[in-house]
Amino acid sequence: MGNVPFFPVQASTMAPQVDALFAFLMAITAFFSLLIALLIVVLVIRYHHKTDADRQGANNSHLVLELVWTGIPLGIVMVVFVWGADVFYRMKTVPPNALQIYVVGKQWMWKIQHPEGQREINELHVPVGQPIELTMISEDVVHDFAVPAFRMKEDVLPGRYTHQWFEATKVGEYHLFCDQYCGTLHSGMTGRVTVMEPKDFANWLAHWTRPSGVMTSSGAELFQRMACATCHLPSGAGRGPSLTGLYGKTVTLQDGRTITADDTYIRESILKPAAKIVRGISLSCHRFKTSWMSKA
Amino acid sequence: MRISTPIKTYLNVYIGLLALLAATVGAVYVNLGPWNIVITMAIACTKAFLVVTFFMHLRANARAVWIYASLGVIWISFLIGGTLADVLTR
Amino acid sequence: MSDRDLSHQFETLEQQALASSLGIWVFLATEVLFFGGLFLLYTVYRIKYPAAFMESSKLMDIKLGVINTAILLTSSLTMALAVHSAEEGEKKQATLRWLFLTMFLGIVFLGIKGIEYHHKFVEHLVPGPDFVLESINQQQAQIFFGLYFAMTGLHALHMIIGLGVLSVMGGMTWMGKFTKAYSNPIHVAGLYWHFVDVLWIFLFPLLYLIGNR
Amino acid sequence: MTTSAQAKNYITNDYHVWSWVATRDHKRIALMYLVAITSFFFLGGLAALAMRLQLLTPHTELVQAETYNKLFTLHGVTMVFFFLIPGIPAVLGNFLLPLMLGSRDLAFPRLNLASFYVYLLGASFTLAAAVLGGVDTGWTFYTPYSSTYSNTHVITMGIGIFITGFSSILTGLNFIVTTHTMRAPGLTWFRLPLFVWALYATSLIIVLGTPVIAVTLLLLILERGFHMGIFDPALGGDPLLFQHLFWFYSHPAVYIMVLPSMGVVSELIPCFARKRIFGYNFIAFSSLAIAILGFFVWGHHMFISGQSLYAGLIFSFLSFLVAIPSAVKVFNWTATLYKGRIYLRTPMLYALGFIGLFTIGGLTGIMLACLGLDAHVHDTYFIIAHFHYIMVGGTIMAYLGGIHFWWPKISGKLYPEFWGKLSAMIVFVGFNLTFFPQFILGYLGMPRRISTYPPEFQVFNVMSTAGATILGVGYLMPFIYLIWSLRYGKDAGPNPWNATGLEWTTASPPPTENFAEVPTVSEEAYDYRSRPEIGNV
Repeated sequence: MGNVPFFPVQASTMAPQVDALFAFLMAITAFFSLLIALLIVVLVIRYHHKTDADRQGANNSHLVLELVWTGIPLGIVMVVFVWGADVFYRMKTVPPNALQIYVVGKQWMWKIQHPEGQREINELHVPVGQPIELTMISEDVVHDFAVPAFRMKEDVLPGRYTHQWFEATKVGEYHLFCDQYCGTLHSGMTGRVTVMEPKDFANWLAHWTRPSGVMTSSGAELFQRMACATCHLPSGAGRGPSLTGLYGKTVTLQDGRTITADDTYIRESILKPAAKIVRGISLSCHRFKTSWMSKA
Repeated sequence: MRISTPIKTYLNVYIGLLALLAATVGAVYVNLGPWNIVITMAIACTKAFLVVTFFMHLRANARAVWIYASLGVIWISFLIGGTLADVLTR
Repeated sequence: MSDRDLSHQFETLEQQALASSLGIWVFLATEVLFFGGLFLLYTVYRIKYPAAFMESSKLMDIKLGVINTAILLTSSLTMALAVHSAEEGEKKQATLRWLFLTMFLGIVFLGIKGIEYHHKFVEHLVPGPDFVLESINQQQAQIFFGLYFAMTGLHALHMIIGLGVLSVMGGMTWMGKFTKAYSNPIHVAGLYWHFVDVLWIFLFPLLYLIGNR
Repeated sequence: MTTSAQAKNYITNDYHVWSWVATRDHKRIALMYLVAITSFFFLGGLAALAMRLQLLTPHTELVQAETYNKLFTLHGVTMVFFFLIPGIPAVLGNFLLPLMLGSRDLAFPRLNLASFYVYLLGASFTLAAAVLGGVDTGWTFYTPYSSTYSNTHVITMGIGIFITGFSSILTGLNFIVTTHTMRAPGLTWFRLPLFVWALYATSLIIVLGTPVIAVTLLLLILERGFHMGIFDPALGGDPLLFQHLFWFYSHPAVYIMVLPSMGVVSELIPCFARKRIFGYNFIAFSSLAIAILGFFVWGHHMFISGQSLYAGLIFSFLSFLVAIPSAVKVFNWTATLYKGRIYLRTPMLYALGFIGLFTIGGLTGIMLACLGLDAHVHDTYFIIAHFHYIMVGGTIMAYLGGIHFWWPKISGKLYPEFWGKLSAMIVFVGFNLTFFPQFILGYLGMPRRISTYPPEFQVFNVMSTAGATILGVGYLMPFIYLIWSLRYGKDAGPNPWNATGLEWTTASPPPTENFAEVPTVSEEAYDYRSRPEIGNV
């Protein structure tokens, strides 16, 4: 029974932070559970009806005592709240130098694509010591990309991108689970995250047999092939708005609202061009009725 | 709770309700920008107030009745408020 | 105090009257929250898709909407008068007259609602595979119409239940159950009917009046 | 006349079938609920046992993945909607509320009967869905899986739960009105037994929360039927709105399950410590505080669901607040033991077990309210362990404690004390063996709702399955000896525990009208010390 784990491996920068929080909460839980258990045992023994303990002068209420045992837990949970929120905030704040990797969840597999075009299924190879941002979307139902060794998880939603990031600290292979129930073979929607030394990772990338094209250049190729470029001229003089440098900017819509051109907005505009039309553009792009992107 | 209201009060309230209906429909044909929805909902609340006060006699009831009558509305605001806290800040 | 009006579990008629008032108001609070879920969805999608909601709202038949609102407000008046008549111990014919008028107005309301539903059906505005709307973003408009049918459909269901309740009240009035001392059932039925009216008071502007015409 | 009218009780009053089917007596309705709810408890328990057997090894082929998914859905739906939520209120609450208030019945006896038949109607839809082939969405029915992708009987089961919701609403409404209007003369709010306070707070949640789940399931059914798009992102909808609506009810529903059990414990402890409960007002108001605060915290089920960070912060903060009134109760119960005269009878063993397990359940709940930690353990066995500590360790312990405590009142018979104590201890041991290893599994990262798992998780799963077997035995024992006691048990007499409370002033089993004349109350609740005539257990 030597290899039965009691505690998960710490393999990311977040893992020790989550575990520290856990240790603190475990201490509190153990302390109060044992305190209550001990009190019950001691009081039951001492005041068992067969003993002749002194039972005079028992109070029915005690305001100070009530305030104390309202106040102390309140103080403790406020500490826990602030600490937990701080850790969570760090989990949600992606470092600027993070490497982008794209995840598509579908019943019942994980499809992963690296920026240089390498694709994997139910496998994720990453270099150690490098922050990685996962941009995730689902093709069907809600999934959840969870790697316990990294102490991270986030639901993968259909119709909207969600993100999470990690920085692996330990070379090795780790479980990847789908943590949100997603149908018949939910149990089988598992995979493996392989953390490698940077040079091994570079090798792995280079030895990729048939890269399907760097993501940006295949995007550019599609932009030409699907004739997007005929309307969306870089100068803005075309029938469609210029898309140059659009990502991350704020655009004004027809109804006067402003919106940030993020992943979700751009994806929506490709799939459903009429959903949010930029001010000054009269017609909508009828190019794509079907969601070709999800097939890509 | 029993309360004796003169018939005349019922009729006056009814006329008031019809007048408010006319006002709210009329407002649709005037473009006031974002104020349209404010006016429309203000009129709806006034109409509801009239019905609840004069037709349903809420004010004549015991305190417990009052509390429960308001709980429904307050709880809806929790539901909508809590959800909007997420939806509006994504 | 007459014993036939007092259920065995109560001590006094006042206690019984308080119980029935509190009971119906608690029930109305649950009704408010039942519709609350729909109001939440409406609010969120109205914020998300303002243009589609305003444009879809313009496809509502405002004339029929106004007529129906007026009918329902009138039915509230007649209901109030029916309860008034029963509570004052007036002749049962007077109470019955107001009750029938209320029910008649309720049925007219449902008839007009039916006509509107029929129009929407003919115009392919019922959500589902047949939903067709070229001029507005189709999916967003479909959500509006989905909510329209869910809200007005549930409201109509409440009206139908209300008509059933009022028929029972008619029967009880006819049998002379209500006296100056005891009129709880019709009082409760009246509160329910007014509540259905109040619901419509909110549904009407939210569905018919949000787009400038 | 062979028997005098006085000797007739609510059971012997009339033996015709119709006198049960059409009864308006709250005590008979409670008994009918007891039978129905016990059936659902064993059905849900069998599903759980099948799941635990499947999980005995990493790749057992006892059932297929599809069947496993249907099993945990069946387990969740029956246990939550048909056992835990109606459990204590509809059985013990129905039986005891009028007795504790000194009234002849609930305010609306016919509604009470209606609520039972509505429950049966909903139950038959749910069972039909299970028999026709089952549902594989989990009891949470998340969209778009439930609305678009699942090809099981979601609509039928949705209708079943929708209908059952109205049964709860009718019960809650009845309890609220009864508590407001039917208290005996002198029985002021602060003389009420704390079980009544707990039932009142529970009813408040039922009345304000249940309609929201009803409309949510209705919309799910419409969405599945017509594809309106309200919850389906492929049609422009937002699946998170379903989760918001679902948890707006289903989180407070946890308090529907646990508040009444806190009420039961607040009755048991003073009786078997022969002492007025410590901090009556704080326990009473903490019930209301839990009922109200419980509505502000639903978003903690959605920390990693794609909910905004801002909403996560708000919901986390509010979730911590709801922990406080629960902690206050635990401290007050413990303090009640101080200087008591303690009798370790079966109900007391259950009550003390409840405090211990509820404390662990509550404290692990704090871990889940904590954003940074929840991001790791959410949707793992950690959650499973946590809520089973609350619902099984908490609610079922208190339910069994309550059933044992009031069984002499309900049946007029005493159960065998030795077997009672033994079963209480077996349940406690079996429970901890089943669910404690699941905390470890959860922190290791084992996801919930899976039928196969990596081999290194096996040891803890075997422990859990072994525990479940012991737990099953522990639950079967009371079932057997309580039925046995109906025939062979000793007569209980009106007040076998020498307890305070109006329910003990009338015969056991009580007559149909409960009290020969309306009692008048002039004492505080649990006034064991200042009334020496009460005597000992």
